Amino acid sequence: MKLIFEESKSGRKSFNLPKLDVNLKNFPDELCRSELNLPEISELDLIRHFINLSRLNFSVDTQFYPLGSCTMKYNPKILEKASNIPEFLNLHPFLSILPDSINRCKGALELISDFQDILCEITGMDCATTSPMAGAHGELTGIMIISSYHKSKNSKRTKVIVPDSSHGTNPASASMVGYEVVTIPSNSEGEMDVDELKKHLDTDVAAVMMTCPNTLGLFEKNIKEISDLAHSVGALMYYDGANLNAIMGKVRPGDLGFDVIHVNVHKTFGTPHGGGGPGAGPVGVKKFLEDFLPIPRVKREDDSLVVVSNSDKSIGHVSSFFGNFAVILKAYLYIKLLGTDGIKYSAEMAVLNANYVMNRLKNYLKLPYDRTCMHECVFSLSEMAKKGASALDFAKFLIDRGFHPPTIYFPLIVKEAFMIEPTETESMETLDKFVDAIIDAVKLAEQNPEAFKEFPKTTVISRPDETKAAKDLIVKARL
Amino acid sequence: MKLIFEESKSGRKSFNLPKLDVNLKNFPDELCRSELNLPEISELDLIRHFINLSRLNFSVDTQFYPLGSCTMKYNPKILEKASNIPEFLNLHPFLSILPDSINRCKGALELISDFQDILCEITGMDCATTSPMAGAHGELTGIMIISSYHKSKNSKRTKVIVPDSSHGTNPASASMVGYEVVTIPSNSEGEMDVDELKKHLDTDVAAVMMTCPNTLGLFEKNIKEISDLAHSVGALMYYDGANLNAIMGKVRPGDLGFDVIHVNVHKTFGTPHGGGGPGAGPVGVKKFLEDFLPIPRVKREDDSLVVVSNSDKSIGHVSSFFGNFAVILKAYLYIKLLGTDGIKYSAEMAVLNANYVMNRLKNYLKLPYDRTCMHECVFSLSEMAKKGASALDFAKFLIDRGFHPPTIYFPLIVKEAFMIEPTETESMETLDKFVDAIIDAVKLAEQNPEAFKEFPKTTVISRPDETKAAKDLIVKARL
Amino acid sequence: MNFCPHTPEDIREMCSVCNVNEVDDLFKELPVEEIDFKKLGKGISEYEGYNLILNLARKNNLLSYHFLGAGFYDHIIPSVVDFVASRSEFYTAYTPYQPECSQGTLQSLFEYQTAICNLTDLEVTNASLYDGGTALAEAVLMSLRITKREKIIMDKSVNPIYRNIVKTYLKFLPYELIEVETEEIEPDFGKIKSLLDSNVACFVFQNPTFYGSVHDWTDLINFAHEKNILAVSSVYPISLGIVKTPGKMGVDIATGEGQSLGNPLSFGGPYFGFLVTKKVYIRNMPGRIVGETLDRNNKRAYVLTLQAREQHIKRHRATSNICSNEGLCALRALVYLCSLGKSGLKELALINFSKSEYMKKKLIEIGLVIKNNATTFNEFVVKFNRPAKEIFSTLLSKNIAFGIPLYLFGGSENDILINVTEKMSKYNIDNVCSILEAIL
Amino acid sequence: MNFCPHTPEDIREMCSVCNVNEVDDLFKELPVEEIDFKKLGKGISEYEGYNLILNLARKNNLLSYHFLGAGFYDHIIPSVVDFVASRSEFYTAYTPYQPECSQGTLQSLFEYQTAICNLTDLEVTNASLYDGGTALAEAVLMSLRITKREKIIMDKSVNPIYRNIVKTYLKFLPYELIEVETEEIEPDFGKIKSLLDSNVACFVFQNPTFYGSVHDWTDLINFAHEKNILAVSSVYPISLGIVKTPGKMGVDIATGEGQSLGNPLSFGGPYFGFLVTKKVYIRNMPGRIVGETLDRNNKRAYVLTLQAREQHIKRHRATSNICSNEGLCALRALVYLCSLGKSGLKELALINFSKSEYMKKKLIEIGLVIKNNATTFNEFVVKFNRPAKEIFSTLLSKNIAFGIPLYLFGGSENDILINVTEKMSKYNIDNVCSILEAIL
Repeated sequence: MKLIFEESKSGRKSFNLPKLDVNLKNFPDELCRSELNLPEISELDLIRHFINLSRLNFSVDTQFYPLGSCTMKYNPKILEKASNIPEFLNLHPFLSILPDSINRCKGALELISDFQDILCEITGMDCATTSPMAGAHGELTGIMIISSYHKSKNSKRTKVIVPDSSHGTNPASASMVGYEVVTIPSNSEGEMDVDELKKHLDTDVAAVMMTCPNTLGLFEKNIKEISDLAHSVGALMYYDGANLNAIMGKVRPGDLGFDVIHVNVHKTFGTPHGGGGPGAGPVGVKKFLEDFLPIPRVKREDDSLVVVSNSDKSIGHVSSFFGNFAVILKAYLYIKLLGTDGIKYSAEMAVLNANYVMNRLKNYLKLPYDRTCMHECVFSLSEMAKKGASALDFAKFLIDRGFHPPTIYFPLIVKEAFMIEPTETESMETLDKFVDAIIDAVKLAEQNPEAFKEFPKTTVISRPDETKAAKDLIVKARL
Repeated sequence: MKLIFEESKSGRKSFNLPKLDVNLKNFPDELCRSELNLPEISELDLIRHFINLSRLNFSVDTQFYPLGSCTMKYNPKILEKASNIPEFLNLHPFLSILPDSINRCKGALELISDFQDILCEITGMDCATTSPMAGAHGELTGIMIISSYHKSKNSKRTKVIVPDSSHGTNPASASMVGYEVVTIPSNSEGEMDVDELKKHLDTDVAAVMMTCPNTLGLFEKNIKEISDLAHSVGALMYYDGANLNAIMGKVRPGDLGFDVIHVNVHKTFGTPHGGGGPGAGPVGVKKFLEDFLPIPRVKREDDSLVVVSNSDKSIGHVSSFFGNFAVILKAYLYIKLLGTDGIKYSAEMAVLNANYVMNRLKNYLKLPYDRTCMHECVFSLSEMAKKGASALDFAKFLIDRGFHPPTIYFPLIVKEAFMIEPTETESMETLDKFVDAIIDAVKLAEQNPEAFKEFPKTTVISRPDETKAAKDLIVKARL
Repeated sequence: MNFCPHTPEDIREMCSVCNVNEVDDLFKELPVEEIDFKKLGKGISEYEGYNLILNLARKNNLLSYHFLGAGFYDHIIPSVVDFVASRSEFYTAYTPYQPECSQGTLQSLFEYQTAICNLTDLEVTNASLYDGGTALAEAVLMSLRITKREKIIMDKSVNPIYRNIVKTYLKFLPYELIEVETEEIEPDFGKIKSLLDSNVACFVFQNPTFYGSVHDWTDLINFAHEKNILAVSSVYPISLGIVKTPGKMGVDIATGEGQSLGNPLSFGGPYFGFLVTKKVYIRNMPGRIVGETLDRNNKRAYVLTLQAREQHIKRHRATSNICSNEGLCALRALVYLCSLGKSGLKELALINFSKSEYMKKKLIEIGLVIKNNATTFNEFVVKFNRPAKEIFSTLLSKNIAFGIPLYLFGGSENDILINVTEKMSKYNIDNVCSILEAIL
Repeated sequence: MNFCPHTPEDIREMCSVCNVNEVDDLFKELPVEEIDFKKLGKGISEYEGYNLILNLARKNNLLSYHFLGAGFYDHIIPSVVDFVASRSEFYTAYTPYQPECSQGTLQSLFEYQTAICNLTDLEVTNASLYDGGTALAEAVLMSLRITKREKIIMDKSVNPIYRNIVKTYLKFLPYELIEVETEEIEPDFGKIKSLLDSNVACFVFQNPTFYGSVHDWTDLINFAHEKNILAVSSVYPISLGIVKTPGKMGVDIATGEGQSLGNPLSFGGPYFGFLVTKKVYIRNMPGRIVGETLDRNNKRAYVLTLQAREQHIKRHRATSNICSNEGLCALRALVYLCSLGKSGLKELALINFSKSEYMKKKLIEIGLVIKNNATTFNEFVVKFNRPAKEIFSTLLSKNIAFGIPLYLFGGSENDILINVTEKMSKYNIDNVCSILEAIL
């Protein structure tokens, strides 16, 4: 498709502004910008451009999207409707701190406060903040809280421990707070190697960051022991909530010994991913860390809501207000719709779906850790790759069958990783069709692996040259 | 795609109802229905089904849709937003007639009243009703008004005159009001043959129904003479508003001598067609016909609005309330957005676009009436058909080029009619691409007409067997 | 503003292709008349336009809650309904004349037809009519075509507005319409039966009646069939979640107002009507019909079928003049019915019934009389000992619209028609009853 | 309710494939702990859920109108923006890792990148960051990476909330941040200049300033560049319809809050941040970048590029930890900018400027003082002769939020920051000024 800049024609226009009801003033010449190149296009052609662009995407609403580690579940339509209520949409965030204005936004503050409480209940934490605007931002916030806590104890710690199966955001976040990152290898069970951990655990360690279940989709059976070990040297336990969907309502990170947690609400709580965002990454902490939470913060005091805008111990602002409010609103409603039973049941069905896919496929693909998985399962396609059909090839094959491919080449510790997360909202029939397609791919890999190079054949483009992209670095239209 | 009934699985469910807060009562067995077969499906699978179904359609928002006689113009998105305001969406229509309730719906009544006034201003009429729910329903209403008028004069008239180029709805509507239909042939200019008309005009004639410009896209140059002739025998002039888009703001049917008019707001005034409806077909009349308008009717008396629910002379109810209110709302806003200048300019651009397409194509296709057209142009593909490429074949060819085909085989008086209505919202670039595609088709028809039988190749189905459909009469799923 | 994309250069170039100097040259055949627009002013921006509508919307003084029904019902609309209907590809398409690029519309209408047939236990239906009233009128006209008889018997417990529409459609035609008085508010079965002679094309009834009563009309229908008289009915589709169907009663042509199936009240429209009948009558049906067939590759496909009945082909001999219908509203109904599904519609009907029964009980407790002699579904008539208008006005001043006083339709001045849907909470029922108790 | 489709039979069959008796067997590795939910109750239906949110929404007591800005602006949002962003294919997709089935997202982000580069007259940008404050913090971190220096100079006329965010990001790292006091409310150019030594990585400013003043920073930037100091700025994108761009001033890294480009205020989010820089610094940028390339058939295609900078590959050595961004908000911005287009954004900026100038004039007429010494865009500081808090509270009681009293950010207790956008009518400006006149 043409770029919208290429469809532009001088003098065309889509939007009309209201008539100016005061005199037009000229802006001083010396402060004026020069020509501005934006598309000039009619409303019809604008709509056609974007509607037709949208049709080039796969999406949860149109396709099965089992992208591992991303929890691409169905997002109920009522959440979209609820997030479009004008009384929230048009609410200026400064009302939260302006004099006498708290009753102008009390519905919003009550929602945030309730959400924080419920999030604590689900995760086993004591206090929470909605400020972080994504999972990685929650990690950053959490590690800052941990750092501030240690500083408040005059404890100079320099290291953060992560397992080698961790999301890349974990070491990156720790690094942004100035920590040295220590990586612990996984054992043959796919879990953190406790003996190895013990070697590195000392009073230099500020925190151990864990995902549980981990990115192999496996529950860390030693998690309580790990928590105890960390606590014994004064380190705190950080829970990366990316995989909370697998255990919500079944066990609480707080009860497993975690001190700080973030939750990816766009994964766990029914808020769609928007092609990359927005998400939200609220953070929960145990009581002893409350004072370090970012500002501003909504807090219930006695029976009324207050906004804490100043706090000596707080890490300060990580976002301007209360994070991605409309995203939090959706997550809040989603949790309310599900209730305690629905939360637990969703985790159960997510795990059932992943195990079903794993069991149906394990005679066809290599399963590096052959045990009950949680919400996702990770295969290794290294043998297929040797035959000439890589994980990437499998992915492209699946596109032509109408499925978004699983995550490939992550986690890094599995060769030719092929990571399937079906989520709880998919039916058995959908899973069966997907499994059948993979089995077809396996057969094709055995019979005619060269055929894979042609896939996908049904899409608007096929196998773009990524090396060329990185070399040419054309990152805006050449007009 | 599967039918949604075929995706059903016993025990699945999409929507949840609120908890019952009173005791559940059993409905008497003897009045109970037996098993009800409706799909059982999750919300995700429901959404996927319908979103993917939608993607099998061509539509104005995704394609050029030059379907002649249908005025498939762009419908601004603000109209959709405005038609979703809860204070209108949730308004019960009975409030218009309940005691003391008029202030509960006065915004709605004011909108209807204003719309009626503006419609009169644009069409040159004196009074209007929004009750009719589509163009043909407006015709029916209009002819009923005419019949009631004649009866009130004790004039027994039995005939309605239509030209042979008329829409099928004209004779059908006249027939539903009990009239005999007399058809007048078109002359070599593509207009109503006045001499022929004179032969049939007598005091048995209740009305002459005209579309102007007519369905050949041609302005009836003798329209004032025709009006005078009709009026001279006491017949009334009925204006089929299907083609109002061509002349709005330029000339008013009321000034041309028409006594009754309906307007297809879903064609003329920016309300989308919804895959077949809903539209709206408000009717305007000259003052002397006011008392015959249907009830209920909104009327401004002095400075306040009243709802007329009883009227001796009225034809009675043609719909339950004020017609398709939300459609009228969109048409009203559309007219307000355009204003007088925009209304006129839209007609001008609609006519320019049609003439542009006509002129670019007339060296390639036969133009049975070679004169300036109005909003649409009609070609005859009879010569192409002789070569083996019919109007239907051309239509299917265009589908593969990403265009919705023009109207084919209408009007009936043109052989292999190919009727193109571009509308004013399309750009020159779009028209050029469309014209180029037709020129390609012409070339292909000359070189290899058999190739057409393969078109369309890019759609989910191709050349369905319509005879089989009419023979088998499978009109619901066989489950 | 306007929505025309042309730049001045475009217009010049296009005029030149058209061999004219300026656009106005294309309008030379029109009589020149300068229109003096007084009411419609200059165009406005979309922001101003939206605010114009918003300000009108806010002039409607809102109710706290209401008991209004009488054919037009306030049911919950699942969010998926709005979502599907807001897909551009559905709502900016035309009538599906070209099947290859309209399978979305065609298949969904085929599914809609299936759902309506299943709901009513009848065999064939079309892709929608305008509304419940005109659907009933079309059914009556259809019965006249089928039987070639001249008389219609219509029970007066049919919605009075629908009866008016039928009367409007018939009054220009040479047929006789006889309306049969009710006994109090219930149908007079004996009287109707006595009128069913061999000149009668059909008899017309509604179930549940306008007054909310549910009857089994099977016996009367059987009697009518013996005389080759057709049974034509109007039905409230939500009631069919639990109530015996027209098909099972033997109805020949069932019709109904589709609004309650996922369409908002919206001050009267757009709604849609459905008309569903026996297969033998399919060629007499008005409206578009979608049929299943095979394409050139033997793939299942959907097309508009039996178009030869329609006005664009048959002209004045068509089965109806209908052209545009209410397809998008029918799509909403389909999504609604799929969203609720088999068990959901039954559950919904039972909730309506249970809440309505609860309200009846509460009204009786405070000394009021329910006039229906029969089972009711979610609507009934309550009788006061003074003019209903007073009661209505008093409650309206508290922002409650307490049903439809029946004097508006020639009924007793003390009677009110009360509707209770799943949206009405026990709390509000209790509340209105205690207000009533205080003012009685 | 829940959104899981399985029937009991499905579950039995799937358990059998998994070789377990029941679903709980899959959770055997988890410590068994019954969770005692006290706050979160049973699930509710969507109707109840929507009403829950609606009731919360209605607890917000609405304003008649307001003059609130300070970085977060109330602009008109064209209807096409909501429409495009509500397309399922856009908003239920993930980050476009698989280019073949994500060209919709990828091409639109590429177009977004182009629009942002054109808007700022800079060369490269990413597919969005979280918001304006974190974008500024990321820019500062980027400047530290590029220069390998340790000191940051930040003007205090930068939005105080953004300054707080920068401070949060820096306080755990071994860098020195120096904030430079303003002279009254204008930047102290001399002071800033005096601090620019060879240890400085960047100096940070905002244009228009937090107080609304527009300056040409070119001279100072040229001075800084002589010392290889980077210029980092924050900019209000709507102002760029008319105001000299960061690129033209020589800024090295420009950032901004994208909210005003088609995103509703929504009580603080979701918004998005943009960061745009010179091509030479592209490898130091945080965030996703979309690049153009060719596919195997030499067809133009879009892909995520330079992923080696990112956390999922580079882990602790990544340019940032960012993973999810605010892609849908960036799409909204793109549609917004295309809808207004070249002339529209300029016109919009001039309307804002003209209305703001009108308000200044009216305030001066009633005897108030505008504190800005410089040209302002659509925001300025007005000084009262008594505490702003009183003025604010009086007007608030009339449902008008009259700007942001600056004592909240350590400013003078008599000053208020006033913002005027295209939404503010002359009528309302006149109205608030006459109220003010009466109470002064």
